[in-house]
Amino acid sequence: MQMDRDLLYRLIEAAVGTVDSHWQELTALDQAIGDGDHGAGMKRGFDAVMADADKLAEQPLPATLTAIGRTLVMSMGGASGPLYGTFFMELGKSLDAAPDRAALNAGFTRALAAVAARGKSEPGQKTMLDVLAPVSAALDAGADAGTVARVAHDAAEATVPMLALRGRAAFLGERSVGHMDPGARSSSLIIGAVCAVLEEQSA
Amino acid sequence: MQMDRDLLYRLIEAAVGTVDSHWQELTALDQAIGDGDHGAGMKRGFDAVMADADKLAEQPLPATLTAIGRTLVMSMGGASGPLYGTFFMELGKSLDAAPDRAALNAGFTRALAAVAARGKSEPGQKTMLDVLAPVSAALDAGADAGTVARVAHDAAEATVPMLALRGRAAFLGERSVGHMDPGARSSSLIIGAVCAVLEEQSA
Amino acid sequence: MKKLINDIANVLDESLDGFAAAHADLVAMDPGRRFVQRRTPAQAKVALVSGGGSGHEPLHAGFVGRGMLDAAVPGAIFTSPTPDRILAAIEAADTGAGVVLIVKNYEGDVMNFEMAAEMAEGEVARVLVDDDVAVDNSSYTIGRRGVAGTLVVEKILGAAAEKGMALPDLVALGARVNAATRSMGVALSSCTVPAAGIPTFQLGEDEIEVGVGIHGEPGRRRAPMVSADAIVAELLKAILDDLKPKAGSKCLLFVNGFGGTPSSELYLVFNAARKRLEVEGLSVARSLVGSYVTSLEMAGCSLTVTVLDDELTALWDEPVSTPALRW
Amino acid sequence: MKKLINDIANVLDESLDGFAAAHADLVAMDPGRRFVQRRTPAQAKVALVSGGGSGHEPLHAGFVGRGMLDAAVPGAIFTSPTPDRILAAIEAADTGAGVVLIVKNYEGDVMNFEMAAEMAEGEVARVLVDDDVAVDNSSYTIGRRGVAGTLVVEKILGAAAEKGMALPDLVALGARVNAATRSMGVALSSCTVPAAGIPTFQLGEDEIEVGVGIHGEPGRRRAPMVSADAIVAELLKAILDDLKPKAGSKCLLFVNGFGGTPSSELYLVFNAARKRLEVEGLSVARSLVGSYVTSLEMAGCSLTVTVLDDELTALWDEPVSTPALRW
Ligand SMILES: Nc1ncnc2c1ncn2[C@@H]1O[C@H](COP(=O)(O)OP(=O)(O)O)[C@@H](O)[C@H]1O
Ligand SMILES: Nc1ncnc2c1ncn2[C@@H]1O[C@H](COP(=O)(O)OP(=O)(O)O)[C@@H](O)[C@H]1O
Ligand SMILES: [Mg+2]
Ligand SMILES: [Mg+2]
Ligand SMILES: [Mg+2]
Ligand SMILES: [Mg+2]
Repeated sequence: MQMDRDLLYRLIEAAVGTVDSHWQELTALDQAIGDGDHGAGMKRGFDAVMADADKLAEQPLPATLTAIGRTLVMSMGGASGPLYGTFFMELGKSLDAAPDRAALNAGFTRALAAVAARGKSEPGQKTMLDVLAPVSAALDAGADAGTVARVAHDAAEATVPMLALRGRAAFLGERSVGHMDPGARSSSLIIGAVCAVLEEQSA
Repeated sequence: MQMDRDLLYRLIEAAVGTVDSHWQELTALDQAIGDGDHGAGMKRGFDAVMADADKLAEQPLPATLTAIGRTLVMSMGGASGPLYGTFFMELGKSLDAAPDRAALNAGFTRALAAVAARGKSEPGQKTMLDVLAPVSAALDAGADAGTVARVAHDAAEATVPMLALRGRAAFLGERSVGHMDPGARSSSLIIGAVCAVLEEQSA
Repeated sequence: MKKLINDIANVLDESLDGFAAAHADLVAMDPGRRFVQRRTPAQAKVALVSGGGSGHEPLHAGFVGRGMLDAAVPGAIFTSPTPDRILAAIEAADTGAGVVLIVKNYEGDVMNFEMAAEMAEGEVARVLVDDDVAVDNSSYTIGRRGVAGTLVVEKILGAAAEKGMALPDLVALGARVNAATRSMGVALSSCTVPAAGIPTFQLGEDEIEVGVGIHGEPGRRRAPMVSADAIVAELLKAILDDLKPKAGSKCLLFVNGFGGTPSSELYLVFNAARKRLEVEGLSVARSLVGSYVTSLEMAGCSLTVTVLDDELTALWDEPVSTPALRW
Repeated sequence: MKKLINDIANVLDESLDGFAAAHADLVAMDPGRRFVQRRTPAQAKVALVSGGGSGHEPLHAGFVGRGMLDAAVPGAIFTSPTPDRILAAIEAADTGAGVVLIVKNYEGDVMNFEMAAEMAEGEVARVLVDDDVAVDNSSYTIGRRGVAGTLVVEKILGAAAEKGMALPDLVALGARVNAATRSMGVALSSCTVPAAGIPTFQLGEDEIEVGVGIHGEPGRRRAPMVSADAIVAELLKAILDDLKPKAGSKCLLFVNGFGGTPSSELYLVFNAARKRLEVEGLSVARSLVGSYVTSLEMAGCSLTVTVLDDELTALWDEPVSTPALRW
C-alpha cells in the first residue's frame, strides 16, 4: 500500500474526527462502569495528534505511527493512554514505509500483543483487546476494509454482556455486566474511521 | 409573704414545668433570629434546678434563689445562662427570708438592674429586659399576680416589631424585625407560671 | 441529617474523647470533660485560655499546646461554655503569672468568660476578637463577630507568652493583632446542628450566603453563585475597605474552610486571593490554608487578612506544637 | 455543581498554583507544572516519587518534604499522570542513589509509572499499594485498590529513606508496610468531578455506600444509614478479617476524611474505632485523624489499620516536614 502524505493526513483526520464527535458517548460509557474520564482522555490525546498532523503526515509511515503513539502516551494519562500509545508505537516499530498487506497484518498482530503485554491482559476480559483481537483475526483472514469495520463494531457490541476482569470496571465485579466497554468502543470507532478512508481510497 | 417549703417547691415546679413544655417553641423562636439553642439551654438549666428541687425548697428563700441562679449559670451557657443566673442570684442577695411586697418589688428592681449590667443592655433592645422591665413597673404599681402575668405576656408579644440591638439577633439588623425575642418569651413563660401559683395560693 | 454520629446527646462527648485519645501525646482532657489542657503544662509563663461553643473544630482545643493555648473550654454545640468550666480551666492553667482569656465577641462568650474571671483568684485579663467585617460595627450595636481571625490572635499571643511576655503586654499585643486582622466568609451550603436535626438555613442550588457567620448566621446578602474570583473580590473588598492597609504592607493571608470544602478548592481560592492582594499593592508574606475555624459541615470558606510588622511576623514564625497547627 | 472554582478547564492548575504559593517554604513546583518537589532537594539518599490522579488532596503533593516524598506528580482529576511528567520528576529527584516509585494499584497508574521507569536512566524500583479490602482480591482480577494506606507507606518509607536505607531494602520495607495495612471506606455523599458537572453517583437521604473507592467507585453495597458505631463495626470487621492481626498487636489507627466531613465527626469515628479495636484485643499505639486522602468534596471517611512493630513505630515517629503532615 502506498502511503502518500495526503492519505496519511486523511487517516489521521478521520481518527481524530471520530474521537471528537464521540467523546461524550465515551464519557458516558466510562461513567457507567469506570470513572468517566475516557472521553476527555481520548479527546485530549487525539487533539494533540491533530495539532501536529501536518508535520506527522510528512514523515515516513513508521515515524508517523511512532510519533502518534508518543503523543498519545504523553497527553492522555489513565489506562488508555499507555495502551493506545503502545499500540501505535509498536505498529511504528513493526512496519516499514510501504507495507504490503501481509506486513500490515503482522504489524497489527505485534501491536495487539504489545498492548496485551502492557495491560497484562488478554481477550475475553472486556477491554479494548476484545475489539483489537477479532480485527487482527479478520485482517489475517483477508477481510476487506468494510468487513474489518463491521467486525470491530460488532466486537465492541459483544463486550456488553461480558464480565470485566481488567480495567477499572473489574472492581465492579458482576455489576460490570450489561454495559459496553468504553475502550472497546473507542477502538471500534477509530478502526471504523480508518477503514472508511481506506475503502474510499481503494474505490 | 410567708415562703414555706411547700410553696417554694410548687413555684420551682411551675417554672420548670413551663420551660419543659415550651422548650421546642423557644428553639423555634431562636432558630428564626438566633442560633436555635435557647430551648435546649433553658431545658438543661431548669431540669438541673428540678433535680435539686427537694433540697432547694428546704432552704431559706435567699439561699434557694441564689442556688437556683448558680445552677442556671453552671448548666446553661450561652447568653441566657449568665443573664438568668444573675437575675436569681441578685434576687437571692436582695431578699430576706420573708420579704414583704415592698421588699419583693425592690428586689425585682435590683435583679433587673443586675441583668442589664451583666448584658450591658437596656429595655428597648428586643431582649428579655423588655419583659422584665414592664413587669418590674407593674409590681411597683401594685399589680396583682394575674395582672403581672398579663403584662409579661403582652410585653413578650410587643418584642415582635422591635429591632434587635443586643443579643445574637442584633447581627441580623432589620431582618430581626417581625419575630418574637426568645428570651422575652422564656421570661414571660416563667413569670406567668410563678404568678399562677401565687394567685392560687392567695385565692 | 446524615452524620457520622451515634446518640445525638453524646455527639460532643464522643468527639472530644476521640480528640483527646488521638492527641494524647500533646493534650490531656480534664476528667470531667470541662476543658482540654496541655499534656505537660507550661511553667512560669502567663497562661492563655480560650473556648466557646463547639462545632468550630479544631478551634479551640486543636490549638492547645506549646506555642499556643494552655487550655481550651468547649461548650455545647454553638453555645458558650459555662463559667465553672472556664474557671476550672483558668485554675488549672494559671502558674501564678496570670491568665489571658481569648474571647470571641459574642455576648454569651463575653458574659460567661467575664463571670469566670470575676470568680477567679489570680490575675485574669481578656483579649476580645471581633474580626468579621460582614456585620455592621456601629457603636450602638454589639459590634462585630469573632471568627477565623481568632486563630491568628491565639497563635501570635501563644508565641509571645511562650517567650515570657508579661500579662499587660500580652493584652496590648492581642488588641493590636485583632486590630490588624479582618475576615469575611461565604457559605455554599448550610450546617445542621445535630440537636436541631434540620439545616440552619436553606440555600438554592445556585445560591450562596455572602458574609455568613461561623454558626451559619446570615451575612450581608443571599446572592447567586459566581466564580471563585468574583467571590474573592467581594470578600477582599469588604476586608480591605475596613482594614485600610498602607500600600506595600506585608500581610498574612489565611483561607479558612468551613468544614465541607476540600483543600483543593481552598488552595484555588488562596491563589485567587493572593493575586488580588498583589494587585491591591499588598504582599502576601505568610499564608495559611485549611479548615481551622469551621461551622460543622458547612461548605464554604472565609478569608482573613492580618497586616504584619516584623514583630508579628517573627511571632507567627515561632514554633508551635498543637494537634491542629504545628511547625 | 456548586464549587469554589473559576473555569473548569483550569481548576487543577489554579489549585496547584495556590498550593505551591502557600507552601513555598517547603515545596517548589516545576515550571511546567509537571511535578512538585522539595524546596531544598535532598542529597545522597534514595529518592521517593509518588503521584496519581488529582482530587485526593493533600495526597500526594502535600506529602512532599523532609521525611516523606521527594517529588509528587499530579495527573488530571482522577486520571493517572503521563509518563513524561513522571520521568521528569524521577530525573529531578534522583541524586544518583536511585528512585523508588510509590504507586497505587490502578492499572492507569501502574502502566504510566512503568513506562516512565522504562524510560529512566538511573535505577528505579516500585512499591505497589493495594490496601482497600472493599474490593475482591481474587487472583484472576486486578486485585485491590490503593487508598488511604498510601499515606502510611509514604510516611514510613520517607523516614527510612531519610535515614539512608538502601533501595532494595526500601522496596522490601514498602511491601512489608503495605502487607501490614488494610483500609475500607464509606460514603455519605457523592463527589462531583468538575469536568463531568454532575455527581458521580446518587445516594438517597438515608443511604450510604459501604466500601466506596476514593474516586467514588461503588463498594460492597448500598446500605441504609446507621450509627457511627455500626459503620465502624462493619469497616473494622472487613479489615480485621483480612488483616488477621495477632492478638495483642500494636497498631496505627488512621481515620481519613473524604473531603466533605468535618474533623469533629472524624474524631467521633476515631473514638468508636479505637474502642472497638481494644475489644478485639488490639492496642492503638499510634493514631492519625484528618482528611488526607480525599475524593474531592465527598462526605464520608475510611479507616486504615497498620499492624506496627518496633521498626515501623520508630519510623512513623521520625520527624516529617511537609505541607500536610508535620511533626
Ligand atoms: N489492562 C488492560 N488491558 C487492556 N485494556 C485495558 C486495560 N485496562 C483498561 N483498559 C481499557 O482502557 C479503558 C479505560 O480507559 P481510561 O478511562 O482511560 O482508564 P482509567 O481506568 O485509568 O480511567 C477500558 O475501557 C479498557 O478498554
Ligand atoms: N445583652 C443582653 N441583654 C439582655 N438579654 C440578652 C442579651 N443578649 C441576649 N439576651 C437574651 O438572651 C436570649 C438568647 O439566649 P441564648 O439563645 O441562650 O443566647 P445565645 O445567643 O448565646 O445563643 C435573647 O433572646 C435575649 O432575650
Ligand atoms: Mg476512565
Ligand atoms: Mg441562642
Ligand atoms: Mg448559642
Ligand atoms: Mg481515570
